[in-house]
Amino acid sequence: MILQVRAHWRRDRFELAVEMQLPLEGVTALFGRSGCGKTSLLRVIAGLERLKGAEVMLGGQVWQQGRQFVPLHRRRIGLVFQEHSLLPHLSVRDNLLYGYRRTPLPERRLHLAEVAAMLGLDALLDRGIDQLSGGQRQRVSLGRALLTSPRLLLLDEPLSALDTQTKREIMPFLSRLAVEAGVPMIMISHAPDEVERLADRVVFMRDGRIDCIETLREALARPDSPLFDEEGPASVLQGDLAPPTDNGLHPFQIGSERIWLVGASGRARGDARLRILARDVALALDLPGRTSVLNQLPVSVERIDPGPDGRVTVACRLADGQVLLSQITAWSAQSLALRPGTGAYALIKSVALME
Amino acid sequence: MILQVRAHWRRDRFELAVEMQLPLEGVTALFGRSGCGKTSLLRVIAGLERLKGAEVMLGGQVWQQGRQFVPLHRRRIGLVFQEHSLLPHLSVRDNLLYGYRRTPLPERRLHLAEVAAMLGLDALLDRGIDQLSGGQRQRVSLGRALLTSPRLLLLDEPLSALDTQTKREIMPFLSRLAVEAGVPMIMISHAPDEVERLADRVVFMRDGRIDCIETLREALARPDSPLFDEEGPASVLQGDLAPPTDNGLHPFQIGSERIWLVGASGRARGDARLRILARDVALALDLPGRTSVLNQLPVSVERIDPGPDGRVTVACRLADGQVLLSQITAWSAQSLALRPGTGAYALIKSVALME
Amino acid sequence: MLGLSPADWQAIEVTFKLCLYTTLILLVIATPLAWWLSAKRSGLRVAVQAVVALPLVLPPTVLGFYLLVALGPRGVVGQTLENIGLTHLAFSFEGILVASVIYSMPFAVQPLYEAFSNLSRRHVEVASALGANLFDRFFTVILPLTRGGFVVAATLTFAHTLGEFGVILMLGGSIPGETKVLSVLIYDHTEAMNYEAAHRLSAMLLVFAFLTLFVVYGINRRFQIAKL
Amino acid sequence: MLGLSPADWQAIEVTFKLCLYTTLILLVIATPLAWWLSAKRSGLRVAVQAVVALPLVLPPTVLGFYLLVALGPRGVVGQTLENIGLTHLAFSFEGILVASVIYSMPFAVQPLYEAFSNLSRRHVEVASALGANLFDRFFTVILPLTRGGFVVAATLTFAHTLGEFGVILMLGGSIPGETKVLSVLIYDHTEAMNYEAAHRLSAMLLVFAFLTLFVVYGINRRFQIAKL
Amino acid sequence: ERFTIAAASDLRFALEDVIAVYRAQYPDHAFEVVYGSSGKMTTQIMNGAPYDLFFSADISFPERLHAAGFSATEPAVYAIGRIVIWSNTLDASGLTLEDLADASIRRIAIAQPAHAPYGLRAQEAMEAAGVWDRVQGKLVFGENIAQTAQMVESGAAEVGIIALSLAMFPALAAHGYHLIDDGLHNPLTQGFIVTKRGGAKPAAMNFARFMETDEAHRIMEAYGFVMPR
Ligand SMILES: Nc1ncnc2c1ncn2[C@@H]1O[C@H](COP(=O)(O)OP(=O)(O)OP(=O)(O)O)[C@@H](O)[C@H]1O
Ligand SMILES: Nc1ncnc2c1ncn2[C@@H]1O[C@H](COP(=O)(O)OP(=O)(O)OP(=O)(O)O)[C@@H](O)[C@H]1O
Ligand SMILES: [Mg+2]
Ligand SMILES: [Mg+2]
Repeated sequence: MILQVRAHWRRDRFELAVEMQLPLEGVTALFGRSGCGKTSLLRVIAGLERLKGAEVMLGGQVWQQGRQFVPLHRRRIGLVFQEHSLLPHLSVRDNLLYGYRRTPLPERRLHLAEVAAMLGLDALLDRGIDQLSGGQRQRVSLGRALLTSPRLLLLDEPLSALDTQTKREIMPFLSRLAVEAGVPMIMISHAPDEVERLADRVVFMRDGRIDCIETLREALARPDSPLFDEEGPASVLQGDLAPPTDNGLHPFQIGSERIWLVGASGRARGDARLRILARDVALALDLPGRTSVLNQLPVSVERIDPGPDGRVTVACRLADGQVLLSQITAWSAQSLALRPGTGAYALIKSVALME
Repeated sequence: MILQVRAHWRRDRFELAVEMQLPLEGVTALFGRSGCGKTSLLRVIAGLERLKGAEVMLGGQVWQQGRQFVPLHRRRIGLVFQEHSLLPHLSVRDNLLYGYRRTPLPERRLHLAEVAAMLGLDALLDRGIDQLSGGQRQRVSLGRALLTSPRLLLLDEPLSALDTQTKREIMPFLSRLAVEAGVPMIMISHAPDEVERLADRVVFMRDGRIDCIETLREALARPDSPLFDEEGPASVLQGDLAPPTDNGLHPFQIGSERIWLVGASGRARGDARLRILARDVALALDLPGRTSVLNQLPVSVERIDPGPDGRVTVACRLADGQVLLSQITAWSAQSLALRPGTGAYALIKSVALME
Repeated sequence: MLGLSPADWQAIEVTFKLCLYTTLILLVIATPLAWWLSAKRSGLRVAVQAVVALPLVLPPTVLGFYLLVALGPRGVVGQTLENIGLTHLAFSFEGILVASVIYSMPFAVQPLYEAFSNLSRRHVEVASALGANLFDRFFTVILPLTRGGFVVAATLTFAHTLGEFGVILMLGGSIPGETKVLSVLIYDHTEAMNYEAAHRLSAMLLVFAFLTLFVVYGINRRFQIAKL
Repeated sequence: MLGLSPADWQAIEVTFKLCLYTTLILLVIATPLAWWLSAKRSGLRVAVQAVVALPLVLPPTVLGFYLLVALGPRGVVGQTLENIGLTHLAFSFEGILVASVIYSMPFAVQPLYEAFSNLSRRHVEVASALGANLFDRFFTVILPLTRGGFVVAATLTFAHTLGEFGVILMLGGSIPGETKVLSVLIYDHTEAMNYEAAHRLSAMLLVFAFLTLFVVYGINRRFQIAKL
Repeated sequence: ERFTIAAASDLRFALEDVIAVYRAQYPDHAFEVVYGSSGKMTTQIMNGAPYDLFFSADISFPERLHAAGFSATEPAVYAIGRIVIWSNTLDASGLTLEDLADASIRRIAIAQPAHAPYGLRAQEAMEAAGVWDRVQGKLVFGENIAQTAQMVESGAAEVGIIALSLAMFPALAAHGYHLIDDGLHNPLTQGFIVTKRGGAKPAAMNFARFMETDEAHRIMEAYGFVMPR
């Protein structure tokens, strides 16, 4: 499904100017600095701002064009606002059910019991919303949007007030919803870990404009991607996941090479993606001796890009053609005399399987 | 300065029961799951809830005890609420200056210009607060609290709506405020990176009770610490930072051993702390050959704790007695035949200097 | 019963009908009007808002006089009505109803205007996002969130209509069973120095009003909306 | 000037003084009262809230009569005043001022009660945290945030006092320069079928009220508070 | 057929007695009485009020209605009123108009001379007695003669000049009054008409005729009205 948006909006000194065609399968992250216009864009898509000359189309359906305008309540969008927006005169239960009750019976895919359980709200259903903690309120907002069984979810920092553990319980649910129920999501998030774990696609915004739209893979592969502000560059490898062997580790087959994984238990075998932070990849010219570093892949250096703080990012090509990024100090690169074409071993310590 | 709190508060089904003596130097993080009572505790400390029988004392000064009660406006606390709380009838500037104007002249340490610049609010000063983005509003809240030059800062998730880059601009400022101006802070945060970067001490809460109070060092050294939910265990090493040598790297001296650091430019030399994730530390029995891994410290294995997903955490003792944690697969530990007393080399790839 | 004469009961019935209808009609009229007033800032809207309050500044009998002239058989409104085959409004229940509505309008419009002005746009947006159409939003979100304003509007209107007699006396002519309301009756009793009857009716009116208001305010408070 | 006689000007002066003082006094009295009423839910508070509205339900002349009895030399209040060496309040400006205050009380208390009820506790807490004491908080946070309620209270009170004449007529005795207000004057003119004078004064009153309200409402809207 | 009588407030007590007699004689005549100020009722009749007979406190109002074509009969005098000094705190029977200027009397209530006939006559009487200027600061004005009486009754005004018909009403008659010499003021000629509407109703006309009977006159006189010759 394609979302087409064209909008031009002057808000005093701020100007939103967007023209995009966004494939919407799965989760699309909207990423950008504070004040760059993410919330504004979401409001335009939702139809909360009826801008003159704006166009919004989802799939074949026109939401706004010229004098045509489908009001929000008929767009079937699940919307989570950035700031607390529960209806103060309703209990938690009635907040959750407000949209549910207005969803035609055959369209209801999610129900109160499962959503409440998933969000840990079971015990709170009969409370007033002034008796909730900040994080509890955020979960109710999310649950309320989910219970409308929307055609599209627009989430404005829906997990910002939640602790890591709670987030980790909710994120797989959202993933599954996107994949299995086919509900596309556009999610604003400042947390790179959320983006990396959930998103299939990233829309980078800057100063009211779309910088670029990339698949997560592309975004992660780009050494200067804004996503790396936190963790530095990373690469994503495609391969085949097999069940664990005797050593308790999963072999992850990339062409003829193999990477050993931990912590992938319970995952189905088959096609999978690995995310490897460049800073977790060291390079060696000799195979090291007895060491805990299990993964030692032969690579050939392809390009060396300077990075911040006296570091360089080395793009290495694996035997099967995929690219693996390694971040080392400029000094190491120099003392190892690395240059395009140099053969080396990539030493990978920890490896995370992407959800 | 010691903060003493004793309080017992039934809020319907939730019960806060706290009795603690908290040394307040620097930054104290309040850490716990959503709904565990962090905000409630902060409200008690601030005096927003006048509970019967509660006691709050800061340093030698009684804030609440028996019938004695110092109202909030005379406690000189800088308070940042979890949810947006700007005064809607005032401009950004007047919000920022509301507390400043009520601070006696000689007590004013921070001024509008520097705070606005630090928080990136310069261009927004004349706006109404309904013309701000979510993150901008949060920054105004923080700035407003800072401008009262408080004796104590109580921050309820003050950075949750901010992007990484903005956070990274603000956090050093807060650190410096805590250290240089001696303003203690209690900060609620769900982001382990914020806690690790800012906190000197962590108060762990669970279900309305204080689980334990630890220095960050202790918290990070504990392999089962809730802080590690995200990144796994880490160790913090104390040492001496020297200016960069020819290779552009800073030597960080730990006893007779040396760790090379990147990205510490601009830091004063002297005492410093290093934070090293256990998963970034590999172990080898032989010194590896030509490799980009610069830091290869001789250690002796002290203890091996089982971890999740077929991993183990190996506590290693450095020559000067400090403990370094390494996380490797159980299989590696087994094939290297590691046991207490084994001599090995700790291979540390990337190293972050703590702010 | 209660020592009341049939005339008293008749007046009570007229009064009650008048108050009830006035309140209901005013809520129906004032709600869209106040909404419109609060929707945007414009000179016209401010002017209308000011005009709504004007009937209040005239002495009631004088207002009654102008209404009599306008609604009576020789007035613009009255004549128009007669021309289309209806009867003019002077000296009829319908007439004092129209007068009460006009006279109490500011008590309904102002509190509602204020309530609508304070209504958070966010909550209305939320309801839209959750699939509620305009009608649905009004009854399930706007109305509950501005209920306090409606209570103020309704109680002030009701109480004010209960006590008003200047306009009614002039326009209605105190015709028993038609335009003779309790306040006119009490006034008559005091004029006739029939103090005992006046006291009794006044006391009854006060007790009734007190109980009504006590219940309404009590209920309104019981369902106080969470403030955050 | 404007074709007004000295008697007209005298009445205008008294009226203006009465409206101004009534409004000011009521704001001063109603503010703490409404605050107290809105602070907690309790039977007593609901009862007081209902009692405040009661003067409204009596016909004004009847209320005037009761006030005349109470405030006059033989009434409880009047006698007490005389005993402590003051004069009773019947037929004096002070008397009609007291009456106006009592009579218009619900128009001040109800909107303020509503405004205070809707006030977000958070904003008051914020002001405390920023070092503002109670007094300071009231003037720099509570008052600005409930301004709309004050505007409604003040305009309704002012307009209602402007138009009220039943109570004033009875209690005041329409003494020129003392208790003869514009509304009584206009009433006298219409009763004497002196329509031309009544029309002129009414028109003037309406224009004046319109302009005042237009300005007040306009200013109030200009400084509309951000709603989030 | 029902009819409605509009009557001036000062008639209140006397007319009730007249009506009681009338009802006894014509038990099948259904009618109501509405009391109010003469000015107000005149305006109302001009604007379609359903009044069939109008008993005014002053003949000028019926005359005005007649001139404007709202009446079915010529304005007729049905009584002439008298005014008295009345008080319920002092013994008014011993008071004269001159005494009103005395400093011991703080408040004097009269009806508003601008529109109430009794008020105007009170003013004329005081002017004739030469005390008008001296009582200026003490005067308080009632909307009508009944309200004036109430002002005195409440004790807020020591004395009032009210209609004799009121002072003779049993509730007030317990206190004495001083009858003011009718030479000091113009006569309080009270007139009535049958309105256009009432002209078509035989019962209304019948009541008008009844007011001229001796029986009615006797009752009126008992209330202190002087009957026209
Ligand atoms: N007014 C109230 N009445 C009753 N219970 C309340 C009230 N406010 C909060 N609670 C409950 O008290 C508990 C603690 O709330 P608190 O706001 O302190 O949590 P928190 O630790 O700040 O959580 P979060 O991280 O989600 O903000 C929660 O379980 C909440 O449901
Ligand atoms: N009502 C308004 N009038 C004028 N400018 C506004 C208004 N609301 C927001 N802005 C400005 O528009 C810009 C974009 O705001 P928006 O809320 O879309 O940002 P955002 O990307 O969601 O930021 P954040 O991550 O901080 O929430 C900001 O610079 C903000 O200052
Ligand atoms: Mg935003
Ligand atoms: Mg909280």
